[in-house]
Amino acid sequence: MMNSNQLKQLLEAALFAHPQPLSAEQLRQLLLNGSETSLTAVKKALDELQQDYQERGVQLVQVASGYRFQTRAELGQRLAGLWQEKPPRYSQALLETLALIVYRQPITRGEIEQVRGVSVSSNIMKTLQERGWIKVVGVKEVPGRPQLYATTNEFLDDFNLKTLDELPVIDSPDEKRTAETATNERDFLND
Amino acid sequence: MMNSNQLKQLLEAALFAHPQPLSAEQLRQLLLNGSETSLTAVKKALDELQQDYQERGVQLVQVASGYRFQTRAELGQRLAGLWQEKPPRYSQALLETLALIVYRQPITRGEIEQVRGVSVSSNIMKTLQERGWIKVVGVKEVPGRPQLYATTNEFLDDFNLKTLDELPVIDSPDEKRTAETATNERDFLND
Amino acid sequence: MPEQQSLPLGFVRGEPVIEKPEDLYIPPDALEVILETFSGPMDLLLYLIRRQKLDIVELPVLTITRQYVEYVEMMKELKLELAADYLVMAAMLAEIKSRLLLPKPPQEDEEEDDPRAELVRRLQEYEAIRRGAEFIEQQPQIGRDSWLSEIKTDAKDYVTVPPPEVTLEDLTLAFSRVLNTIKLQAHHQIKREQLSTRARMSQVLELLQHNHYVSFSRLFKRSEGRAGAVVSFLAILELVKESMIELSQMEPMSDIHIRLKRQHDEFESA
Repeated sequence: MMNSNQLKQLLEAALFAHPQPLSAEQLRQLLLNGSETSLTAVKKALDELQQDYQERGVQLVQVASGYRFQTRAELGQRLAGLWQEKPPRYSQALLETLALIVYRQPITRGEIEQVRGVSVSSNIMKTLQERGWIKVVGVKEVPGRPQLYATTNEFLDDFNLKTLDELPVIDSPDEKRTAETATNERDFLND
Repeated sequence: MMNSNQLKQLLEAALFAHPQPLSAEQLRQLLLNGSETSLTAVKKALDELQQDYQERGVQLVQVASGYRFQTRAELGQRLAGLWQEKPPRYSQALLETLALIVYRQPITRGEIEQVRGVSVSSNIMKTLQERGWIKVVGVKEVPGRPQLYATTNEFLDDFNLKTLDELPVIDSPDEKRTAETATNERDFLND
Repeated sequence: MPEQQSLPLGFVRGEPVIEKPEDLYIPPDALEVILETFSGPMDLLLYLIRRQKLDIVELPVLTITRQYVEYVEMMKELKLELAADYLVMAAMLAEIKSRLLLPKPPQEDEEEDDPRAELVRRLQEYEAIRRGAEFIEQQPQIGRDSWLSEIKTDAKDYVTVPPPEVTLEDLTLAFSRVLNTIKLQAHHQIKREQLSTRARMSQVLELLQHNHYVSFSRLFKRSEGRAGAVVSFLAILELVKESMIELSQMEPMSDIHIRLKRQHDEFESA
């Protein structure tokens, strides 16, 4: 049996060494399989680690696919000096396309074009897919059976989100669709 | 001007995110160019960071080309679980060879080849022997005196069998099924 | 005649910084840059409305349409492929304008259909998406604001590859495949034997590896009962048949000895 300090050391080392996020359950399975350490103990240790790193240059954050260490966001600009390449800047067209997929998913390319009033370049869709931020989740049963796009967990991870709900709402409250959506959501919950 | 805590944060983040070790001088140049922070201040901050991480799951170590973070040596074995892969799968050729040794033992390599219609690679025989599932039990007194292979007790153990009789009976379609076989099959199914 | 609208010369975060006086010459390159900052006709339209400091809902179709068409005219000269989507919007604006001008048929319905309503709705939706794009942009991003770990670990040296797992089912399937092959090769005749017989054959051979002679009776164990005796007997017969062992008896009724068959031994040459 491992004491709580050993457990913290192990989890800390694992999350430092593994750049992809790991969930508490994954950590338990991969590192503590066969030991009697409970999921609760793992979560408690992770909480403590998060506290320990609160004021440090790296921080333990929780995103959609689990926990990971990352450099403190406020240091971004200064740290950029470490790399030759400049961080990517995305065009307004790409961001609007991404926003439509984020806020109106699942959505077809035609629907994106309808809102933006301009055809979506294949390059943009390719970039978004290559980054792993969007994926095809099905087809819409209308003539032509266009593909439906949605965001991935990788999108949430890369934008420091646990769920899409963490993004601010974009519909102004006086709009009809808000009331409609609210009703739909209620119906959904009552199902 | 940066205070000593900010400096520590910055250095910590840089060493965490940079794949190669960085020297104090490199850190100063890449991150603090133009600032008044002295090399002495950088070295002092690195010393403090080393202290901070003394008892943690990762440690800040100094190697020939500079400073780097690495996971605590004692944890290596446990951390390996993070990269543990699923076992690979054996080839059809190996499984068929094993099956023939199981069901037709004692059997020579030539006989296996005759039935399968292709030559049996030495690798397959080696793998099966290393796995401890087959062994040589004698030679067949025919020209060339080929070795005779049979299964081991370890094979039975690994497949949770007490005796070979517990293996399912498989009849080739044109073989006559004897009453005896039918009875055995019933017994097997009733187990 | 409304006054000629001036063009923005440059943008900072989407907002125009310099208004072009009417008579200033803009090098075509610079204009292209300006036009490229619009992400589409909706963006241009929204920009024009905002520049008038008007609410979308009050959409002044006439002014906006004129300004819009002006921009599109310039685009057509400079970047033809850019203009196609913009022309669709120009056509839509023209349609709305003409519907506003046409005398309205008497309405039975209380609610009057404003031809601008659809465009207003689309502009609002577009504006919402613009907000969304901004929120996403502001979100801390990996690779822009934060970076992930690149630290060293020796843990990978400890990774071992476990041996493949084989199930009983894999084995029986493999054997069925072999049997099917045999069936295809019609000249092969494989007889099914009790597996216990095959296993006993292996055991007998193994025993003979360590002992030159083995007494026949040693191969029968009382504890195995009659069934065990039968298995041993069948195994011995099969081994003899396959010329793997030979039996010898010094005199009638004496113990039978078993030994591995040698190819050129004195028994055969005798």
